[in-house]
Amino acid sequence: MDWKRFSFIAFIIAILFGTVVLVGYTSEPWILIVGSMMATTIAVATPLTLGALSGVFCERSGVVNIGIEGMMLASAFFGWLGSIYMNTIFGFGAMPSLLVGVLIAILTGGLFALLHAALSITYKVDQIIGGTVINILAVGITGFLNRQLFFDKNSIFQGNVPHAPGVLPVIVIPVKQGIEWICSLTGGTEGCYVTANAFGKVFEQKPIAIFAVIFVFVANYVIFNTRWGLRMRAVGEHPKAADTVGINVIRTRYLNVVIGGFFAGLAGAYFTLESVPSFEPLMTNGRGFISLAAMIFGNWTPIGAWAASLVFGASQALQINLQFFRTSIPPEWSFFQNSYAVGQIPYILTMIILTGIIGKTSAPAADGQPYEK
Amino acid sequence: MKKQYTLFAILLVVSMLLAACGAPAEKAADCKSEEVFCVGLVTDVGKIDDKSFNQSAWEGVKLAEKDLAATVQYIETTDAKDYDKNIATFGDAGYDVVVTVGFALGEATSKAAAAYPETSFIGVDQFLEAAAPNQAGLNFPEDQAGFLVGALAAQMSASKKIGGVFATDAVPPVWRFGEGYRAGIAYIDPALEVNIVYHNDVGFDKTFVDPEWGATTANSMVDKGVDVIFAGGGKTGNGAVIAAAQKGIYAIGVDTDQYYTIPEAQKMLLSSAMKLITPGVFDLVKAAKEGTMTSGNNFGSAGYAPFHDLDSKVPAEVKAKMEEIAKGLLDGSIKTNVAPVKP
Amino acid sequence: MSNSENNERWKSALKAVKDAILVPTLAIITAVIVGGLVIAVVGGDPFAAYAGLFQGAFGSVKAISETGVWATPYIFAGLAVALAFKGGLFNIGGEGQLALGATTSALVGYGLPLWLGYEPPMYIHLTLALGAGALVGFIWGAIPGALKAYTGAHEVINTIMMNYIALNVVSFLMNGPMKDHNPLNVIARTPLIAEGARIAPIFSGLRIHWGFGLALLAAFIVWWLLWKTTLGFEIRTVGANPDAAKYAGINVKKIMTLTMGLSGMLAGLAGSIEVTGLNYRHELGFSSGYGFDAIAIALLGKNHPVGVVLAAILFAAMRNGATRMQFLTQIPVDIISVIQALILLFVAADSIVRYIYRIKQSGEKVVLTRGWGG
Amino acid sequence: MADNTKIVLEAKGITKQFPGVLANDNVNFNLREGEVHALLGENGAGKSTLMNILYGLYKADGGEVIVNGQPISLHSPKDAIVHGIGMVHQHFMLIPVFSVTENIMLGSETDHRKNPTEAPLAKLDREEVSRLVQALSDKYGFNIDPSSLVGDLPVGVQQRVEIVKALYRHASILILDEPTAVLTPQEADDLFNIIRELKKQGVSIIFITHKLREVLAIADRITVMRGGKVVGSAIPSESDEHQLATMMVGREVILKVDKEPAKPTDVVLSVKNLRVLDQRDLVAIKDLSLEVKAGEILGVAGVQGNGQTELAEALTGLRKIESGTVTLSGEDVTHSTPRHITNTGLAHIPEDRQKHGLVLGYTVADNMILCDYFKFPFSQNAMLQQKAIDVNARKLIEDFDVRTPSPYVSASKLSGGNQQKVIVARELSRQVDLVIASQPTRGLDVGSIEYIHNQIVKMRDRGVAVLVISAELDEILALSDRIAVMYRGEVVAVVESKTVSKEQLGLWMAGGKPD
Repeated sequence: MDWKRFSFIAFIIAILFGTVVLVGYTSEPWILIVGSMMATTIAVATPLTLGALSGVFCERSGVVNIGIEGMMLASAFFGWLGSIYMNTIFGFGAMPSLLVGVLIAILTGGLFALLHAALSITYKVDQIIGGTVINILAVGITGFLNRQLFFDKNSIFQGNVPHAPGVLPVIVIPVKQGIEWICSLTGGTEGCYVTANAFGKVFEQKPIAIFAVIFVFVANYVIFNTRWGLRMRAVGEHPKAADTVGINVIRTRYLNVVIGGFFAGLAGAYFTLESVPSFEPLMTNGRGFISLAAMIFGNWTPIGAWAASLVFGASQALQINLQFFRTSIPPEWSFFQNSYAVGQIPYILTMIILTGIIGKTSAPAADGQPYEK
Repeated sequence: MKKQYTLFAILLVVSMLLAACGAPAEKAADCKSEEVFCVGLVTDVGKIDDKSFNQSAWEGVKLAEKDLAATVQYIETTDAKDYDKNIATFGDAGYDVVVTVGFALGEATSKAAAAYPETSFIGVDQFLEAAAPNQAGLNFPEDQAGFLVGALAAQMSASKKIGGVFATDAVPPVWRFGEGYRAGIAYIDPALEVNIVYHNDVGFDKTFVDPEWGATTANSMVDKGVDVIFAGGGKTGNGAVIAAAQKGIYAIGVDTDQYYTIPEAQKMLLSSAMKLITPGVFDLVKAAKEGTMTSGNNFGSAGYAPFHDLDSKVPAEVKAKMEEIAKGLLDGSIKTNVAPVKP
Repeated sequence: MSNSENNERWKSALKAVKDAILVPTLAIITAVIVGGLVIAVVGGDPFAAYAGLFQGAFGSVKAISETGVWATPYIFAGLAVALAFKGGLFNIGGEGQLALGATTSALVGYGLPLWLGYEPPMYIHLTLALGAGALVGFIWGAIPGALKAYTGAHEVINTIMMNYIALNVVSFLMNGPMKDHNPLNVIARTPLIAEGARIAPIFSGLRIHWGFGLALLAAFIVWWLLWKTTLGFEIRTVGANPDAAKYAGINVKKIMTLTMGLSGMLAGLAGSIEVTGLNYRHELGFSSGYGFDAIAIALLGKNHPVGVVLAAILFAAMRNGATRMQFLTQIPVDIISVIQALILLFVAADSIVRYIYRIKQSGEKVVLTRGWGG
Repeated sequence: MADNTKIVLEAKGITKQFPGVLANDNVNFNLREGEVHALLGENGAGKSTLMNILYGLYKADGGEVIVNGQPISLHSPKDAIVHGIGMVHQHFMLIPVFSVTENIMLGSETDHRKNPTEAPLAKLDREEVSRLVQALSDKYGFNIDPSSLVGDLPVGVQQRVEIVKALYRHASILILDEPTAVLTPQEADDLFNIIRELKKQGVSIIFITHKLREVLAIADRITVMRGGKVVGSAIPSESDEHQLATMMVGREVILKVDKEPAKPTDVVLSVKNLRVLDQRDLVAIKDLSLEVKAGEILGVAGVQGNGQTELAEALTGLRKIESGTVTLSGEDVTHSTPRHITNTGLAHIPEDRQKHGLVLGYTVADNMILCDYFKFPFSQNAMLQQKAIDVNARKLIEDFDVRTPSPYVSASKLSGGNQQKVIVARELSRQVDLVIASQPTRGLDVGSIEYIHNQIVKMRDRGVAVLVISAELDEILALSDRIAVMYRGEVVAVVESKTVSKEQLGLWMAGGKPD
C-alpha cells in the first residue's frame, strides 16, 4: 500500500480520535479515551477486515464479489445454528460447540462462495448480479429457517428457543501487566499505570478479532510472496497469459473465491459466536458492503483493507463516544454530536475515496470478466 | 424434446394451483359461529418472534388459547400500507377479538373498530383520544419502570458511573424507559456520571436488531469504568445485557423479567424494568370474552423484576428504598417528569 | 419491397419476444416448484400455501385491488433499475431514492398550504408534490451517475452508500423537523398531506388508485423514450458500447449522469406515489426492501418495460398474497423472499434453466454491468 | 538443411472445427531439429489455430501430435511445456504490472531441476530466478533487466522477455506467432539474428507470418496454408515472393492498387505542432505537424505504438490535445467535440472496429446511422424515423455489397470483413471533406482488402482528402500519394510515395533521420 494512502488513513483516524479527546479530555484522561477508542475500533473493524480479505481473495483472482454481505449473514446463522445443535441436541460442552459453530460458519461461507463461483465462473453470470443473488438468497433462507426452526408449533424446538452456548471468551494478551511491570521498575508515576490500563484494554480481544489481524499479515505474505499469490494475481490480471504458462485459470479462480468465502464465513461467525450468542434477521446491517468499500479503499491489498476497516471502526467508536460526552459538547455544536450526522461519516468517506482524489485505486485488470479461451 | 419438458413443467404447476384452490383452506370460517372464541393478532411491521413487544403480546394471546380455549392466529405486517388489510382479514373472518400491536396501528384499529362492531379491538401501546365501545388501548408507564431501575442502578454502582444502551429514541416506549432511567438516577444522586446511548445511526429497521452494536457499546462503557448497564430495546439491548454480564458488571434487562429470556446473563442480571404486556393483553382478552372489557385507555403494570441470583448482593436498605420509591410512584408523590413523547 | 421488409422485421421481432419470454417463465415455474419443495421439507403443505397465496392475490376484487396497490411502487422501482441497466449502469440505490422521494412529496403535501397560508388547487398541489419527489430522486440518482461519469467511481458502491445516507437523513427529518407534532402522535411520521395533494382511488371502496395508471403510463413513456427517441438511442448506445458512443459523438458523461438521474427519478416517484396515493403521509417504517426487489423485477422483466410491468405484478401478487397464505397456513412470509431469490437466481443464471429444459442459447448475452474499472 | 536430420515435432491430420468455420482441415506438418520452418498464410488461414493446438491451448477434434517420435496428449499448455514446446504469442502473454522475473517464473516458479517441490505456499525465490534470467539474457545477448516492470519495456524487449520465458522452461521447440508484426524492419533483423543464434543452440523454430520478405530471409523450409488446409510447401532458394503470394492467396494478387496520379488541390487538414498524451499521461505525440490536401491520400507509416493511434484519436476529437492546432476545412477544431468535428466534414474509420466502430448488439441498420442518427432524415423533432433508417440501410448494403441476410441481424453475426464494410459504408457515404482511416484492412481477407482500398481511392478521386494510418508498409505504399513516417510521436519524414524505397522507409521507421 502506497504511503500517500497510508498517511491519509492515519490522518483520518487521528482526526476521529482527536475529536473525542477534544470533547472528552475534561472528564477523562486522554490516554484512557484513546485506549478505549482503540479497543472499540479494533473490535468493530473485525468483521469489516475479514469481509475485506474475502473481497481481496475473490477480486485478486478476477471475480467481483458483492455477495460478501449475504455470505456473512448466512454463515452467522448456520454457525450459530450449528453451535446450538452441538450444545443442546448432541450435548457438547459450550467451548467445543462454539468451535464447531465457527467451523460450520466458515464452511457456509465457502459454500455460498462456491455458488458465486459457479455462477460467475462457470455460468458466466454478470458477477455483480451473481453477488446480488447471493445477498437476496441469504436474507430469504436465514429469515425463513430462523422462523421455521425457532418459533411456533411447527418448529423443531416447539417454540421454546434453546439457549446458545454463549460466546467465545476474551483472550488477554498481558500487555497491561507488561507495562505495569515497566512502571514498577521505573518507580512508575500515576500516569504510567493509567497508560498501562489504557493500552491493556486494546489487547483484551476475542479470538476472531485477533485472528483477523493475524490473517491480514498472513494474507499479505501469501498474496505477494508465494507461488499461490503470484498465480492468483496473474489470473486476476491477465488470465490468458496465466493459461499459456499452464496455470488452470478456472481452478485457480474457484479456489480463491472459496477461500474468500471462508473469510466471509469467519466474519459471520464474529456476529453470532463471538459478539453475541443470538442471531437476528439482517443482523449484518450492510457491513459486507462497507468491507467491500474498505477493500477498494485499501487498493486490493490486505494491509490497506485492514487500515481502511480501522477507519470505519474508528468512526463508529466516535459515534458511541460522542454520546458519552454529550454533556461536554456546546449546544450550538450538538447537531454534529447527533448520531444521524456522525453516522454518515463512513459512507461519505467511502464516496470521497472512490472518486480517487486520494490516489487512484486500480482494480485487477481482469476483475469482473469471465474467462473465455 | 424441449416442448415436452416445458409442457410437463407447466402442467405440474397448473395442477398444483388447481389442487391448491380446491384444497379446503378455509379453516378460519368457524370463527363466525357464536360458540367459537377466536383471537387474532396483527403485528407492527416486524416479526412476531422479535423477543419484544410483538412477541410479548402474542404470548398473551397464546395464554388465551390455553386458558380460554380460544382459536388464535397472527398476521405479520410486512409494510405499513397493509395495516388495514391485515386487520380486515380477521374482521372478515368473524374473529371475536383482534389485538393490534404498536402505536402505528392506532388509526387503522379505530377504523376497523367502527367497521366491525361485533369484534373487540385491543391496541397495545395505543393511547386513544376517543375510543369506540369495542376498542381498548393498552399502555404502560415505561418511564416509571425506567425510574425504578435507575434508582436501583444509582444505589448499586460502586464506580459512580452508570450506563444505558437503548434502541432508537424515535420509539416512545424506548425513550420513556431511557429518560425515566435518567430521572431515577438523578433522584438518588444528581452528581452521578450517566452514559446513555441511543442507537439512531442506522436505518429504522436495524435499530432494534443490532445486538453486535449493543455489545460493542456496552463493552466500551465498561472500558470507561461503568459498572451498571440498563439495556432497553429488542435485541440490541439483549446484546448489551449479555456483554455487560460477560464483563462481570451488573446488567438490567427490559420489558419482561429477562432472567428467563437471557440465561447467559443470569449471574449478573440485577433486575429488569418490566412492562408486563403479556398479562396485560391476556387480561383484556379475558375481559373481552366475558364482555367486561372497558373501552378506552387501560394501563398495564410496570415495575422492576426480582433480583434472583443477586438477591444477597442487594443491601436491605436499598431494597427498602426501592419499595418506598415504587409506592411513591404509584400514589404520585414521586413524579418522573418524563413527557409521554420525546419533545 | 416494403412487404418483405416488414416480414423480416416481424420475424426478428417475434423471435426476440419468444426468447425474452421463454426463459423467465420457466425460471418462475422452476422457482415455484423448488419453493414448494422447501415448504414441504419444513413440514408445510405447499398446495395449501400456494392456494392461500393465490386467493390472497387474486381471490377477490379486493385482493386484486390490493395486488395493484403493491404493484404500483414495484413498477416504478423496476423501471428505474431497468432504465439504468439499459444505460449500462447498476442502480442499487432504489431504496434511498424512494425514501427521499416519499419524504419530499410528504413535505410538499402538508407543508405547502402552511407556507402559502391557503390550500392551492389540486392540479397545482399534486403536480408540485409529485414533481418535488421526482426531482429529489433525480438528484439522488444523478450524483452517483456523475461520480461514475467524471471520476470513474463505481456506481454500485456509491448507490449503496447513498442508500445509508438517505435513510439517515430521512430518519433525522422524521424524528425532528418533519415530525407530526400532534400531541397524540408519538412515532416518527409526518402530518397527513392536504386533500389537494392526494391521488384519487380508481373505484370508491377499493384502495387501488390512479397511481397504478401513472405507473403503466410511466412504463409506456420509458419504452417510447428508449426505442423511439434519439435520446433513447444515445442511452442504449452508451449502455451497449461506451467507446462506440464516444466515437459516434455522443456526450457519454452527460448521458450517464442523465440516465442515472432518470433512474433515480423513477425510484423517487415510486415513493411519492405511495405517499400521495395511499398512505397520505410518510412514516418511518421498516423498509420492505423495494431496492432489491426492484433489481429482481428488472432482470425478470428483461429490462423491457412490458416485462417489468408483468414481473412487478407477479412480485406484488406474491407480497400481497403472502398475508393470506400466512393466515391460512402459518407458513412465514419469508418463504416469499426465498422464492423471489430463486427466481432471480434462475433468471440470472439462465444457462441453468436452459440446461434443465434443454433450450439452446439464442442471441448474444447482453452486458449489464462492468467490473470496478467501470 | 539436409532432410535426414531427425523430426522433432510432427502434426498428423489435425482437424479443428469452430462454430461456422473449419479452422484446420486434416493438416499435416513437421519440424526438423534445428531448422526454422516458416508457416505462411493469410489472416484466417488457420496458422494460429494449428499453433494453439500444438501448444495445448485448443483441443484438436482429430489428428495426433508426435514429439521426438512419441505421440503426446495435449490437454493444456502445461503438457506442451513439459515436452519442450515454447510459444511466443502474437499478442504478448505478459502481465504489465509484474516484473520481468515474475512474468518469467510464473507457472514454473521453482527451478524443477534443483527443487522439484510443488508446495503452493513455497516462498518465491525471486533472486534465484532473476539470476537464471540474467544468465539466459547474457547468453543470447538479450540485455534484459530482470527487475524492471514489463509494462515499462518497449515492445521489442517485451518480445525478448517472451523468448526468455520459453527458454527458461527449457523449450527446444519454439513457436513464433507473427513475431515481426510489431517490429521495425531493423528490430526484425535483430530478431532474425537471435533466431539464428537459437538455431546454433539446436532450438527448432516454427515461424508464423504472412510477410513474404521475412520468409525468404529467415526460413529453411516453408509451408503455406490457406482456408485451413496446407496448400503447399517450398524451399526459399527455389521460390520467389510472387509464387508464394499466389500460393498463399490462391490466385494472382495485385500487390499494387491501380490509381491515377493524384490531383491535389487546396489544404483540407492542417496540423501544427501537435502535442498529445497517452492514457498513462506520457507524451505520445510531440510537436507534430502535417497537411493533407483535397484529392490526395497521405499515408502515415510507422511501427505500432509510435503515436499513430493517439494521432487518429486526437484528430477526431476522441483524445484531448495538449497544445498545437488542428484546422479542418479552414475551421479550428483543436478542442472541438467528436460530434462537432464529424459535422464539420470528417469520416473516421477507426482502428478497432469492434471497440469503436460498431455496437455489436445493434442491427446492421442501426449501426449504419451511428454517426447521423440525430440528423434529418433519421431523426425528426427528437424522434427516430424507422422508415428512413430502413431505406438508408438497404441502399448502403446494396452500394457497398455488405453480405448480410437482412438489415436486422445484429452486427455481431457478420464476418470481420463485412463488419468493416458496414463501417466503411457508413463513413464513406457521408458528405465529408476528410477521411481518416486507421488500419482500414487489418485482419481482413484479400478480397475485402482490395475492395476497401478501391473505395478509399474513389473518395480521393472525388476530391476528398484522405489520411491513411497503417502498420502495413505494403498497404501504405500501395495506397498513398505521399507518405509521412512517424517515429516516437514525431513525423520524421514526408515523401512522395513513388520516390521512396521500402528499405528507406524502414530506416526512418526505426528512427534513422532522413539525410
